[in-house]
Amino acid sequence: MINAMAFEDRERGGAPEGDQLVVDLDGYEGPLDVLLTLAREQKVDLTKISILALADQYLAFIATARRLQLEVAADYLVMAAWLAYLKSRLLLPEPPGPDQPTGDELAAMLTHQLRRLEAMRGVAARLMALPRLDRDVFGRGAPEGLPRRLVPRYEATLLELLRAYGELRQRKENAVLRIVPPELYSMEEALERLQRMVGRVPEWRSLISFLPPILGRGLIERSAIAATFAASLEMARAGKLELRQDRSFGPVFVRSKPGVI
Amino acid sequence: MSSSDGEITDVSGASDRAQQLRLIEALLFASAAPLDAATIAERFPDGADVPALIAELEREYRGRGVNLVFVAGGWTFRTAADLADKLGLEKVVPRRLSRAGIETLAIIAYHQPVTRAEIEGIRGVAVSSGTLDVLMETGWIAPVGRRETPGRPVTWGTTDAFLLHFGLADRRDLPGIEELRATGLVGLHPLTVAETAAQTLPFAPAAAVEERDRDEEEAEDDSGGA
Amino acid sequence: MSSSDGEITDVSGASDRAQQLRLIEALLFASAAPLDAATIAERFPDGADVPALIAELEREYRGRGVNLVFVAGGWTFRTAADLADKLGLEKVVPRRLSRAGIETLAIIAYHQPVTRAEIEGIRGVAVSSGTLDVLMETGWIAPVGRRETPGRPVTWGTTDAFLLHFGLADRRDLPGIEELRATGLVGLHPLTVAETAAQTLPFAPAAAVEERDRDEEEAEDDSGGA
Repeated sequence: MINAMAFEDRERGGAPEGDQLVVDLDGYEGPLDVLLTLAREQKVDLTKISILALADQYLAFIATARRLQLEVAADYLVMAAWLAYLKSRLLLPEPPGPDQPTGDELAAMLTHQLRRLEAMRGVAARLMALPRLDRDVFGRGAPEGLPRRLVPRYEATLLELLRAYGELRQRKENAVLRIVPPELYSMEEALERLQRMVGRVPEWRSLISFLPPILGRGLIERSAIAATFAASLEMARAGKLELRQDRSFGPVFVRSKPGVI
Repeated sequence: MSSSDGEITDVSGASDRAQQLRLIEALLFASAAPLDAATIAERFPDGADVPALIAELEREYRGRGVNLVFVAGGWTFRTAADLADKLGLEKVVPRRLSRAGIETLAIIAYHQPVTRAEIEGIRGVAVSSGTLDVLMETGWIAPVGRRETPGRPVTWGTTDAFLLHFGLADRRDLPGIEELRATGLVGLHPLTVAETAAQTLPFAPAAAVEERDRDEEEAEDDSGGA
Repeated sequence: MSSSDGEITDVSGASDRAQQLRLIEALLFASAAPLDAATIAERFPDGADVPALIAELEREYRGRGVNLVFVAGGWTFRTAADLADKLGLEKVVPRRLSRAGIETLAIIAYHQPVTRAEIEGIRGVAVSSGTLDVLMETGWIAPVGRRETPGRPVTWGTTDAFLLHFGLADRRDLPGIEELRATGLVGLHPLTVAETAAQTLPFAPAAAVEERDRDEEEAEDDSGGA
């Protein structure tokens, strides 16, 4: 069925004429192609074509082919039969019944088919006429190409960084055995503290004022008071301090022993 | 092209732009495939106006032996089309397509995605599987999906290789497609038209229908296996 | 196909020459291998001065993103050498730092300038050179000097890229260990009751105080040096 030469011929020289049509049935791409070729012979816009005349031409074409004993493929005959039917629909009054398309509608459909096929042939020719790569236009013969480099982008958040450092420090701390110092203020500490102050207290001052600056922590404060009191007694016994208490449970006062300075 | 910015080493505003142009030029020359503006823009983190730079480059190369063209969704350099005959560089002798092949290619290009039955409806004749095979071999068409109708037939469309070969920007860049759309010869309801035609017009004879069904099964096997 | 004189002869001298330049340009562009003047001259049966045309083309492309160069016995277009390293498409692959990496980075950030031996002392395990290499690759650390001790070991510190990445204005903005504790990033030691008290009482464990003081001093030293 495919006959490239016939196509090329027609592309160059337009449609083949008369007898050539009849004998060269194999040059056609099916009945629609024949119809289109015949339609072109009416030399009018396809939208204005006479479908009746076209049907007649086609039927005559097939009749000639058969008379010449050419083998006519079944689809050409089916088209002939359908065109004969279309012709009758166009010529006779429309039978009632909404389901069937009218003869005019069938004709319009055929016209659309022909126009579309013709349009496709037109754009096919335009498509093939485009400058083609490696035939009409050329890309760069030796493109260097664009190498793809994989660039790692490291991701870490500040939170991760801080957490890592925190865990590191914690790990280190956990690894060191640390003996927690006793929470009580020791006698030794109180003694040391008082001894540093000896000689600088000419006037009587409350023993409480010699306590280290302790906030809250009742137990520690009480241990400090006890330790400092015991230390003051120890230092009074050593002759370095004087103690005075005016009444029972009253505040204890302390001063440097005169002459010790 | 008349300007020869020989010494583009310092980065004052003007030569900065010249340097950007140089880089785009080099990129497009070096790349084997067309590059779109977005890909090019990746090289300019500081946000150069890549489309404007490309447009400038395109202007500079207009009328030269090599032109900057937009093909298959990207920019690429091509020898000027008018030099085709003088270059005599035919690298690939493209397989000569039959008339059926050319028409089928055009129908696929203009009506994609399109089923084989629809192609036959338009051409009024059966499409031999050989025709589709040859077109597949060119790499210009490929199965692109299935029509959600009974039988779920394979639909065909064109490829990037098709766009590259014919120098088309994209599938809407086909010659004459707008007129065809406007006149209803392409687009709108190709399916409806084809189906209506199949019901009312004798374009698909019984024998052809059988052959088509068989071929389509084969095509389906192919696409399924690919 | 090869002959082009038919079209060239009837144009004016100037555009004749321009046309010859276009053709040479296209030929050199499309050719897969460098072309010598003789091969090009074969396209000009009327005897154009091909070497002069090539020289003109070479001048026109000087300083552009693409140059016409003479290599391997022929002329060919090449992307400009100075742009070579900018042509590669960089594909960014996100990668996470290893545990060792992030810890080492943290130590460098907090203790800089710090030697590798000191990092190992703090981590309690050896620091592989791979870890430092990866950190160098991130651009977040750099050698900042040498410790004036035997062997003069390299000291490490963080970079501006580090500050940028982690959104810090200054290295001193890193929260101190006590702040980390306050936010729960450092868990409370089971025996830290006394330590907490150490903030207010003069009973603090001497060791802890000393360590903290040293850290703070170092941080101050660094920022002073930066």
